[in-house]
Amino acid sequence: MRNKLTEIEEAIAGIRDGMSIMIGGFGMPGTPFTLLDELVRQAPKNLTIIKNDANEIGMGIDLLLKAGLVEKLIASHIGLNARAVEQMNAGRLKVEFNSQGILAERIRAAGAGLLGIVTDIGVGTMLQNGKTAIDMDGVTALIEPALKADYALIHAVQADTFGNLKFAATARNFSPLMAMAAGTTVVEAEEIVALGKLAPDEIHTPGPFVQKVVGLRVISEAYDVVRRA
Amino acid sequence: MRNKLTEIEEAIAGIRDGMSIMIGGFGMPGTPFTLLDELVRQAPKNLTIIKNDANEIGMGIDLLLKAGLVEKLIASHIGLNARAVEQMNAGRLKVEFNSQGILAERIRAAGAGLLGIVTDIGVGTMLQNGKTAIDMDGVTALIEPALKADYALIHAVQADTFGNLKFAATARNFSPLMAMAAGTTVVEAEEIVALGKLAPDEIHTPGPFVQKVVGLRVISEAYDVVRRA
Amino acid sequence: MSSDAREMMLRRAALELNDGDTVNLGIGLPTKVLAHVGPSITVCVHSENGVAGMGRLAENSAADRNLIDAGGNYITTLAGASYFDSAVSFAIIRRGNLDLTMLGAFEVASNGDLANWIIPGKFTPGTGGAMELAQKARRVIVLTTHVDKAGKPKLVEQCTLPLTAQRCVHRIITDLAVVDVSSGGFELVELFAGVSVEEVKAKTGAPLVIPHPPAIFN
Amino acid sequence: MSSDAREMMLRRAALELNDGDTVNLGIGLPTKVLAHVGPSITVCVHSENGVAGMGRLAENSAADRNLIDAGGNYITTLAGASYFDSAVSFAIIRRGNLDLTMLGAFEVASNGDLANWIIPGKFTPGTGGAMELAQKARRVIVLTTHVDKAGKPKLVEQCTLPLTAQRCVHRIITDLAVVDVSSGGFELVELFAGVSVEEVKAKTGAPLVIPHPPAIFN
Repeated sequence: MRNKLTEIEEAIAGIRDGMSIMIGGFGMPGTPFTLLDELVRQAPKNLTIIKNDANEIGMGIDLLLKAGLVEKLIASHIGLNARAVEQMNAGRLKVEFNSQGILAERIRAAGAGLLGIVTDIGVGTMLQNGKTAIDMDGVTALIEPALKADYALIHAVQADTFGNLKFAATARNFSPLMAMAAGTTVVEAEEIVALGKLAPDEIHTPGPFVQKVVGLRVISEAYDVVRRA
Repeated sequence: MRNKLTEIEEAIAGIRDGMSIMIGGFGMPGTPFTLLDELVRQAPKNLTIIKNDANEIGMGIDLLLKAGLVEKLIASHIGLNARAVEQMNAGRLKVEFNSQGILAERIRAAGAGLLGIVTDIGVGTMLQNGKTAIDMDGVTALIEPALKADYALIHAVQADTFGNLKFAATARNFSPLMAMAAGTTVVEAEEIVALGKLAPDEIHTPGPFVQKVVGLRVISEAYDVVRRA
Repeated sequence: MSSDAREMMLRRAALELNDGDTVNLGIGLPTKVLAHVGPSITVCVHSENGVAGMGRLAENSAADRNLIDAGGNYITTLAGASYFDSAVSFAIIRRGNLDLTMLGAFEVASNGDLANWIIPGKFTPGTGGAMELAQKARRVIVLTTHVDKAGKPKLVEQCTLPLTAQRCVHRIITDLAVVDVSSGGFELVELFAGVSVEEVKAKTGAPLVIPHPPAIFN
Repeated sequence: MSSDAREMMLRRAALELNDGDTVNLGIGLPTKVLAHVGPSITVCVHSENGVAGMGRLAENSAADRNLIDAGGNYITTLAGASYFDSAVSFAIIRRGNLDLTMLGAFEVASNGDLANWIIPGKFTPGTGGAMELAQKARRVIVLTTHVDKAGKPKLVEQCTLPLTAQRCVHRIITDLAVVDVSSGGFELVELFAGVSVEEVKAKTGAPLVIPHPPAIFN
């Protein structure tokens, strides 16, 4: 089994200006804060970011927005990040809204080597605009194309050296889907374990989907429980 | 959480003549032999069976074929069951072949409340016949409709009373997909455990997909390793 | 809305939950319904970020950094809970396995159309999972004030805002009344104690059918 | 095919596996290649019924009733193995994450078309996963006898049988030679020791390009 352990600088170094990047996480859990810090440091520009939400000010992908690295955001909800809303309203950030589960399925479809899905979600709403509608047994349905990316940045609680992954609780969210859908999937893991330490029945993402594994030396404060007023 | 434990007679009693039934398993592992025995005993007719393969003579769904209960079989491969091939060639059994992974995705699509998937698998082959072809960014693609069923019969290694399920090794195969895709999902489990005994991170099929759980009193010889010459 | 009216809405909404139901309670008021459910009722609460079997909110001191609901609140789980990815989570929703969802609203039309995701040029948080919840849950109940902050009715003949989903709402629980969406339009089912039929009529932006004398909810 | 020729085919096929590759070895001859791979090579063997990281076949006495490959053989696993459902299994295939697959064939055409799933009216086992493996693995190698039991060439100008997938085959390893599918058609790459170019030409149902003197495989 290939050993995929990589230093963080090298794991991120392939990300070039204009690339598309999927970023795991729904709210805080599952957001790869350490990989994001390194991405901000290396600072490739005009990125297309695919993520469920825009995190909150000062956290997660807000750091990419603040650094002006993001040209387009494909998301389901950005209401908790005033900067994202402001950049969008000022025309400095393109935002494409997807219904959350359709975003998940479009990503999964790419990860499953499909070209798209057929769904009745969004029919009769603004989200139908620009989409191909077909008739499926008398029901109006939309063709939603698969959504892939050059890179996926993923946070896992455990990884082995081959890239078999486990996620913790609701930190799983979009991560297994994005790990399937990117050309290069980079994982930061809280714990790296030897081959054979993960029970094959309990692996959430099988190793063949993963290209690079980065061990986290410290779990920074960014990962802590957020204590709101 | 609803308690879904059900006696086997009652769990199967809702299956009527002409219904469609998904049956888990790929080869022997994951085949719900005990539920199938009860189905043969209750003997509803003109069934449409959806299963990866036709098992082998004397095993699994071959008992349904032998009893003459099956009108149509939707499968990916039946080469290991001479009776299935013979019934098909004699015109007594309709067989619809799907590519194995497309069969899985069509079932999953129904389970995910989608109307279909878009794929380039099968383009330029016999399996394209009768299917709607569309252009996806210059690639010819087929629309494969979601495949649902009235019932799914599933074998799990562990279930709790709410219907959270775990599968063992390659006995997982189509089971989690079928459990999502049927109107009524009936599970036979080798072990029934109390609520809270399954770690939430390690559940393969979440309880909301499952309607009825049957505890296996004995693991019959049908489940044993098959010793071939 | 007074805290009394809010309390009453939540108490009334809690009566909609049946023992054994699988439900999704939207961000905001719906999330707070759970605290008002009686001890004889256990529901499987689904949150679209990937959990079925949510319990009460977690105390800050006991919070698990990896365990939140879709609103970002740290939560606990009940015995029988499961975690899953976002595709499976929305499979549960779109497959029709939610007995009930409760959502907020900007506008509800008398044919059941719901608008709750965008006020163009003003507030654009994004759709989140609301479209799928509204379109696919077996039963959709809206919790909302009867009128907006400017006093404008939120129950209207036709939505003026972009839709979340068409013909999806079954029942509306407001700070004044319980109103059903029937084939004949809005139907007054219950009045909150101290509220008159005339007040509800005046604050509803579409005809209100009253087939039976409304029950009074205390 | 003699057992010597069969052995030679398997030994030659084993050289196609690179350390660290993720591969799927089809039912029949391909499955047997693994036993001929050198000790310095570790590959991640995927089986479409839901495992990555297969090891050797299991002894009957040590077989796990829940652990088989797609051909129904009881198997073992290596450290680093994972189990998954059929949708994920074929996601790995269709996503292009297999470095290599080896398959059997009824016919291979000089443009790379493959027919290996149905002989109409005679043998109809079904497609299984062959279409997806053939269409989506990064590299497709066919293992087959050069001619069928009646002596008819299996490497042909155009397939007469229904296709498994179009233009998918990269290399064919037979009991006589190694033949690549190039833009100019079949290209003779290697000869098995004791086989002449003339014999291969005579047994191939399409023109055979020989750009360089073929290497001899012992």
